Amino acid sequence: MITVLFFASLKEQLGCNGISLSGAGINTINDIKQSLIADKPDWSKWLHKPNLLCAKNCEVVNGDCSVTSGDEVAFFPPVTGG
Amino acid sequence: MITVLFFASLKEQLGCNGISLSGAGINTINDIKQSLIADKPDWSKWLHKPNLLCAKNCEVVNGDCSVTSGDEVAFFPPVTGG
Amino acid sequence: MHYIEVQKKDFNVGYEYQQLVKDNSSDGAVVFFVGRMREFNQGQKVSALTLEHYPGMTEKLLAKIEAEAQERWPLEDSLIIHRYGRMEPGEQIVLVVTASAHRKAAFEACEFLIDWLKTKAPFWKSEETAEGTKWVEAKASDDQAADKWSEK
Amino acid sequence: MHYIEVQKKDFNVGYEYQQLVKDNSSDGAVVFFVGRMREFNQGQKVSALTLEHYPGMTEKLLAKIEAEAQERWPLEDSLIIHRYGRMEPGEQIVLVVTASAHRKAAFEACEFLIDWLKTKAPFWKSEETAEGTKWVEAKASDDQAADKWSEK
Repeated sequence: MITVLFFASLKEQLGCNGISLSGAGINTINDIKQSLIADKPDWSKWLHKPNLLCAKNCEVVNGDCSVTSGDEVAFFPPVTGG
Repeated sequence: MITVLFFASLKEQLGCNGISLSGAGINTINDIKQSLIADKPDWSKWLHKPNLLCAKNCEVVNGDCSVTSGDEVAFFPPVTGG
Repeated sequence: MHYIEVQKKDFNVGYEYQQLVKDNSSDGAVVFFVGRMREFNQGQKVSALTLEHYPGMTEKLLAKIEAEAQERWPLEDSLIIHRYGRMEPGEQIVLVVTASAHRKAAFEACEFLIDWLKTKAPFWKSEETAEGTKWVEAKASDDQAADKWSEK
Repeated sequence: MHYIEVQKKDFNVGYEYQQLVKDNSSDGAVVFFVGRMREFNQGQKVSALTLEHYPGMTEKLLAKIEAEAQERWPLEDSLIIHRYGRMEPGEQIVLVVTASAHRKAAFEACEFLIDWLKTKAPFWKSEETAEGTKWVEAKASDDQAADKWSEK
């Protein structure tokens, strides 16, 4: 299982706080995006935004970063600070 | 009358917090020093220290600054701040 | 003492100060920063601000930046309390306290931490104005303030 | 609010902060500096510090420097409380608070005021150590800290 979280404006755009994926066929962050879009095509617009950030287990990573079962992956817009 | 005040190490060196002068024959800060030294010759050493500062009515001034009756004049070493 | 808290509830500045300095006579300089919710932002009246964060990641990054401040400056004590949730004008948002034997270190470390918190910490702001509620975009001037520390 | 106090008695940081910010929702940034008596100065253990000042002149110069800070930075509020008399390690000596809409102004003004207070304010320190009580000489590094502000 891979836990996927969404924050801030992205969470509102998707209308979803987060989702759990089985992990089958998922090797990278980009695979997660493809899997989500395969299931919900209207998410494509939001998940392909160029300034979208991603963290794996609380560390910011790139789209080609590997993921394995048990990881927590989060997608969010640029932070605006406290 | 001119009020003369001494602070910090100078006060201890002179063994005196302050003194009142009649003002007769006193036109400048330097006149005050001379008048004090005429009265107490052993103050000369302390009142002639090159880094000694002087204020008239709470404003720092030079030795040739004029003084008149009613003024408050203070002598003190360089400040060390709070 | 080095302390980090990300919390919804308000904090008491006087209490936090007392906790920090008690039984401590080596810190000659204590610098505090309190960030408060302003009624106006860029000329527009804001009736409330909501800060969302990523629980877990926030604490991890705050601990990292606090450790970095301790490496750069001789800090005896440091404290970061950052709130999340909905806040109204005048409410306290963030407290940073740094304590050192000397004031220059305490000032620089405090400014370093708050510059980072205000720009790089994983928070997202939404503002309630007469025009509705909207997400705030990242500001370039804030990034510059944080960037000055990477030149050192 | 712009406030100055030179006093013998201690002050309460939390109380002063509350007074400063109450009913105020325009100050986004509040910076405090608390200067405390250190147990060690230049490697030597100091059991007590006595600050002497020139009553009247101190208040006059503090008001002047506070006015200068207000001219240089957009300060909503500023507060200076400076103690005199005998103090022991850990005791509070001075409090400077600056509040502004933006943090940069609040930090700079606070640092400007404390640099001045620590070097140019008409106070004289005497320290009690194992070797006896002696007057402290003016420090060159402090003067440099205050001088950086005259370059602006």
